Amino acid sequence: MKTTSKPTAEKLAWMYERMSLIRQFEERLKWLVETGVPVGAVHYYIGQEAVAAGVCAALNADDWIASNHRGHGHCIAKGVEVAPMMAELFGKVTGTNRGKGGSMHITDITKGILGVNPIVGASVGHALGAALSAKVRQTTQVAAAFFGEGGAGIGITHECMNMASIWKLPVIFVCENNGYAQATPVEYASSTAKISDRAAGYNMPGVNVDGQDPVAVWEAAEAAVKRARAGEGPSFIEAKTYRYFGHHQGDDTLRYRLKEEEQAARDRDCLKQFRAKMEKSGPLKLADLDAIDAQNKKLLDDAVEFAKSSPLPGPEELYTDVYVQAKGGAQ
Amino acid sequence: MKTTSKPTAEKLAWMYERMSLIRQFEERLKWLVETGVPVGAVHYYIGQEAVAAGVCAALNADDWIASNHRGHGHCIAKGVEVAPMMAELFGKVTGTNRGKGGSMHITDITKGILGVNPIVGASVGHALGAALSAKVRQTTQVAAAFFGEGGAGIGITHECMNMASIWKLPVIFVCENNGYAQATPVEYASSTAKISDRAAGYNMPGVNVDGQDPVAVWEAAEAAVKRARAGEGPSFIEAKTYRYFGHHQGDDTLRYRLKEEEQAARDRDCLKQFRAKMEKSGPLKLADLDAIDAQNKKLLDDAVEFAKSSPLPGPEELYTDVYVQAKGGAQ
Amino acid sequence: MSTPIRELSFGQAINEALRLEMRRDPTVIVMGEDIAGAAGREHLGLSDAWGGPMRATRGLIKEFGAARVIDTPIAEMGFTGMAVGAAMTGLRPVVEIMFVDLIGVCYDQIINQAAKMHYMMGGKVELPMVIRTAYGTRGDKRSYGGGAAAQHSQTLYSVLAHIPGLKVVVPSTAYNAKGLTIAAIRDNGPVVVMEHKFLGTSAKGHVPEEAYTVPIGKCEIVRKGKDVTLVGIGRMTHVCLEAATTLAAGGIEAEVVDVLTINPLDEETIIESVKRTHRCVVVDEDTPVCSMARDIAARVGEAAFDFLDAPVKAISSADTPVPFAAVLEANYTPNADKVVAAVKEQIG
Amino acid sequence: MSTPIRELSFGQAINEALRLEMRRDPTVIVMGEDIAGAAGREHLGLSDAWGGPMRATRGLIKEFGAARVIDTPIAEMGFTGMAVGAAMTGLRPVVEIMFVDLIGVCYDQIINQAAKMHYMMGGKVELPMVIRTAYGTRGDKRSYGGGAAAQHSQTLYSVLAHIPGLKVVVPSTAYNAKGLTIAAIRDNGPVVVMEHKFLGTSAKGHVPEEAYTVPIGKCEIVRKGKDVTLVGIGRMTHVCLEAATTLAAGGIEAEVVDVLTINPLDEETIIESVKRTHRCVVVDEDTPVCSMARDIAARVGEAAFDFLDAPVKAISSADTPVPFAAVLEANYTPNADKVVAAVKEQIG
Ligand SMILES: Cc1ncc(C[n+]2csc(CCOP(=O)(O)OP(=O)(O)O)c2C)c(N)n1
Ligand SMILES: Cc1ncc(C[n+]2csc(CCOP(=O)(O)OP(=O)(O)O)c2C)c(N)n1
Ligand SMILES: [Mg+2]
Ligand SMILES: [Mg+2]
Repeated sequence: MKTTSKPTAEKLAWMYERMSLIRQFEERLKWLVETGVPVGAVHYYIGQEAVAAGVCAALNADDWIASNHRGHGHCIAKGVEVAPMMAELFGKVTGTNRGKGGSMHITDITKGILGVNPIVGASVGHALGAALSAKVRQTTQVAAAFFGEGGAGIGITHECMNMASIWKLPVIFVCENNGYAQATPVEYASSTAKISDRAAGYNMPGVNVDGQDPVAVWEAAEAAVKRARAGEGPSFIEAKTYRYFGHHQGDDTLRYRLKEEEQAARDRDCLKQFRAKMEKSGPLKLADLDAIDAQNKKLLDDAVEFAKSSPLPGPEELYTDVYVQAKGGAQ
Repeated sequence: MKTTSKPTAEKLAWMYERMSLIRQFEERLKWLVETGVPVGAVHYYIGQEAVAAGVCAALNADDWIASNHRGHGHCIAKGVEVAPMMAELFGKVTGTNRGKGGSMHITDITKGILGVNPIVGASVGHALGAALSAKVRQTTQVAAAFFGEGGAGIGITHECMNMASIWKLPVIFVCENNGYAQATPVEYASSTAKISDRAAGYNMPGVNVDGQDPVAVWEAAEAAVKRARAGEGPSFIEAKTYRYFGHHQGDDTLRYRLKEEEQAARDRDCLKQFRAKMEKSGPLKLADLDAIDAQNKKLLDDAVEFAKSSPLPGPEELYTDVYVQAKGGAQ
Repeated sequence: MSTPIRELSFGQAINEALRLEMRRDPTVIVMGEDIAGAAGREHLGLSDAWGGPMRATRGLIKEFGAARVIDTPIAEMGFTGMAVGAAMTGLRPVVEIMFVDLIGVCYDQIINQAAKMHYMMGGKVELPMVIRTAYGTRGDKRSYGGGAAAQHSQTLYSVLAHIPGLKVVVPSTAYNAKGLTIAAIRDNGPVVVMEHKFLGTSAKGHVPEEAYTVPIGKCEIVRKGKDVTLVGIGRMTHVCLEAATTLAAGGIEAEVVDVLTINPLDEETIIESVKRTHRCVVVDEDTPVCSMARDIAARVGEAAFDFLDAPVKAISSADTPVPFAAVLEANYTPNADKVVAAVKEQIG
Repeated sequence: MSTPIRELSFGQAINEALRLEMRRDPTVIVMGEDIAGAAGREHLGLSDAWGGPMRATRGLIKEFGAARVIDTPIAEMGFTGMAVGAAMTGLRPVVEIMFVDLIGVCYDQIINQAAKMHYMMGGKVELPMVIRTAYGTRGDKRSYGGGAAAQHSQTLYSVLAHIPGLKVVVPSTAYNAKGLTIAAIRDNGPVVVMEHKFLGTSAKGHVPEEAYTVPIGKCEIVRKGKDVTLVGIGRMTHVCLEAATTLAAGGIEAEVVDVLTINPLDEETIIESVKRTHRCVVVDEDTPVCSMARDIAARVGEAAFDFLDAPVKAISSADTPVPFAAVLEANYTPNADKVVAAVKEQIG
């Protein structure tokens, strides 16, 4: 399933730009939370940036992704703007979801996002549906489903893998194995050492890639996308990764893992490694990367400002958009 | 996973006796249905007898089974008496479930049956629970879950296989692959040629046996039971079999399969093959088998008589046993 | 020369609704277990071998092919989720959940995903999807040995009507089944269509050949009367009509309202009727606790308080699982006798 | 020298209930996601690292070990089914479904399996199993940016109370949480215990050290009054008490009934109270359609018809999904102001 093509400098810059933007978004958010800005329940993506960036680097603008609860990174990688995202977390009417969804539902359907979704496994079905839609409408779109190694254990994931395979749907199952589902270690909860070993039971290719290396993820995703667009069906990618912080903003004791393990993961930080690689053998220069960081910082400054200054939803918003009003569609 | 022990003559006779009793029960039932006796929705087990008999031949009286909608055979193999079973189908108060359950809920908990259960996949969870119970209470009991190849595709089956494996629970997954889920052929609905290939994805042994040969099924079950009792965990057995008639009593056109296929299956009939084998090389004689058949016929005559002459439940039965009354247990 | 009136059964009417909408709009697809049957066996000359539990999808695959008439494996959560995703991305899926009892294995996708997606996303995504499902008891006192028992006979629509964002319609005749199904397919949000398994000939009737809609969110007064309002849902509407006939013989004129949509409920029509008749009996096939029967009774009790001459009476199925034995099932479901008795008690 | 009164929080009280019953009966086990945490890592010196969303199971693994305190993978349907099977075969499992919203992924095992098993099997099997689950909105007007939104804030108990065979209790204080949890564990049938996430200090109070039960199926009158009956469920009982205090300042004496068990409902206590006060307001945190609020209103409206001076008023959360923004969520949930206004309208 390996592809031989190498990422262009442009692709590399794009991936770094996204990883950097995700990292900065999450760090800014964490800082806001810790200084008392109330943003509801949030699940930081810090540490896993290479997975979202690598997968989305292989997707087109009109391809689809479905995301889980740990979804900020997926959204940013697929192109959601950080200002309305931040506004959403502040519960503002200018937010991606008009303040009605929050962190666990962020979406921008115009960017091909079927939604952040905190019911474990639920959005895997939505990705399958987007893939079916592409097939029925005879487009070449593909859909990627992001889920954790915890999400690999729930029934719907199994059902969707089977259906994707029998119908050869253009869908990519991206399992982000960050070692934990809340406080439950993967080696306890999963019966196989590698989650990707399960792919064979659905007659689809399964690969295990280094989730700290965006290029490795991108390569696997490229191959999967190619297969999907060719009508050959689904693929499974397990990306080994790590979340640096707690399951959610309130989980700060991390009493289920050892500090040494955390340090080892941080030593393999995706941004750090990427920078080191570029420094060593290019094609990007550190100065280029620094410029990207600076530009992203500015985006975040603006996003927070936008979020702060935006209005709250009016009281009537509680009652709007419960039912879809007749419009559009095949009426 | 092969075991070297051979079935004793006694074991063989037991298996034949059960297969014959199941066949006769179902044929009698079919005759009753066709002559207009109303017994609700029933799913005949005819053709699959060797699976239930082979698996239950490896189980002790205090082991557990969980059954699906096609459950008459499982119940008889595990020891439920045919008279109260028949009475249940007639909706009589002397039925296994006092006439409140019918075909799709027949059970006798004293015989180790967790119930026939028509929600596809549901009872796989119950078998897992019985296995957990054995483990917590530190008995050597095992539990077997019967489900179809259709049931292999639903989420709960996946969840239970994973949990059984991580906890090394004494449970046996018995997938009866009869080729169809209602009118859906297995080669359409399953992404793998063999359902048993999926077992590897749960780190448990998976075998594929001839479900028309009770000895082959028994051998596989013996090995699985041995492994389970030794605390080594679950096993997966796929038994290739065939249902001769429709999905349920109302499905008589069978427009989803070819007559040739049906005939080929009938040529491999479990009872016929068993008799031929015994005739050729023993240890049982055909006369022994005929005597068993005759004895079973008598049991069925009596069962129908019992069912017919038993009283219907009184009107108050509608309202009883909704809530468990305080009794027994750790009060 | 009189034009012969074309009569269809309930299932035929739904079949026609699906067929017409699939012709009209290529993005309409249908999916479910054995909605066609013999999937993948066209090369053997086998296909269209099942057609759903009520044969409502029979023949569709012949006209529209396997790309749009999709037999699924047994995986309700997965394929209902798939429909949600498909509805967000340009299709109008019609999903069949064989029996309503089976919502147990896909409830999340119905109540947390389909029902809430539009709201959670701030109104920025539409979700044109339909769930069709069969429900109900026979309850006709035929001396049947037994029915389908506790897990294949439920009504259960209360646990769907409870969910904001989900429209739930309960047709009672071939005519309104066709019109509501078409309306459901054309709706841009999720709609559940509850199809009773045992309407039999009571639902049969004239159905125009062309496509038409029956509006979602509107009750229909199916019999006028001045002494009491009988509110029926699905098959219970026929039970109410039967009771009304009996009552009429005794000089009591019952008005019968067919609810048709249980969420959002057209409470105005019901309340206005009760304000005229001063009495109300709601007849519901679901079990009583947190039921539509009590929901409607509470709304009427509050809004028509000053007009009521008697307490609003809610008649439900027994507060028990559905028993197997026919003798028990016959007492389980509301019937006309119970409705007549309730009215007589009210009028006294 | 006065004995210091021992006060526990809601979560601590439940923890104690579980601990005492596990000591008393070796067949009681608890299971769920991260009810302990760090599963399988004892050898690294790590364990008991989580304790459920409200820490109600914290510390149990230390005393009872991993054989009886079972962290599960994310597989609610599977492990709830496992509990059903375990309950049929000699154990008394206590299952934690982290949030009630998640019943969507295991509804079948709750409503079709656990609830109906005893009945379907003709009373021949017992099913001593408990499901604990957290529910509810904060609704406290804190200027929070947002809450947990549509899929992690629901109340949803109506769709459980609807099901015959399933007992559902909703404790409101540390005291009754302990007693109802113990009663639930000792019950030989399935019981759901609904634990509100945001009771905070309102639920804190004196809890005796020993085991005791609060009877399932009984309401409690928590404040006597003669002018109106306020019926509260869970956190809404505190909202009713707050409203009663306000009303008392204006000379209106409200009686407050804490429902405690929503199924089977102790309707007698409620109806008797209304017969005395002639007015009734039911306050429920769930959404209104097919709700407990309307269920109770309908029962009272029917049984106390001749005693009512005003229509029974049902107050529910908004008929919408739960919005994220705090400004919206604050208006979503019933509060004391709304209750006071309803009473004034009734008495007005
Ligand atoms: C069906 C369901 N069960 C449980 C939860 C609670 N929950 C939210 S996230 C989570 C852990 C998910 O782990 P994983 O899939 O590995 O993703 P990660 O958090 O590691 O990114 C759990 C148990 C839920 N939201 N949905
Ligand atoms: C969850 C669920 N989905 C669908 C059904 C309807 N149904 C009952 S049996 C059946 C087919 C089962 O096929 P399989 O598991 O292969 O068993 P078989 O009938 O072949 O013995 C279906 C679809 C059901 N009862 N439960
Ligand atoms: Mg994880
Ligand atoms: Mg089969």
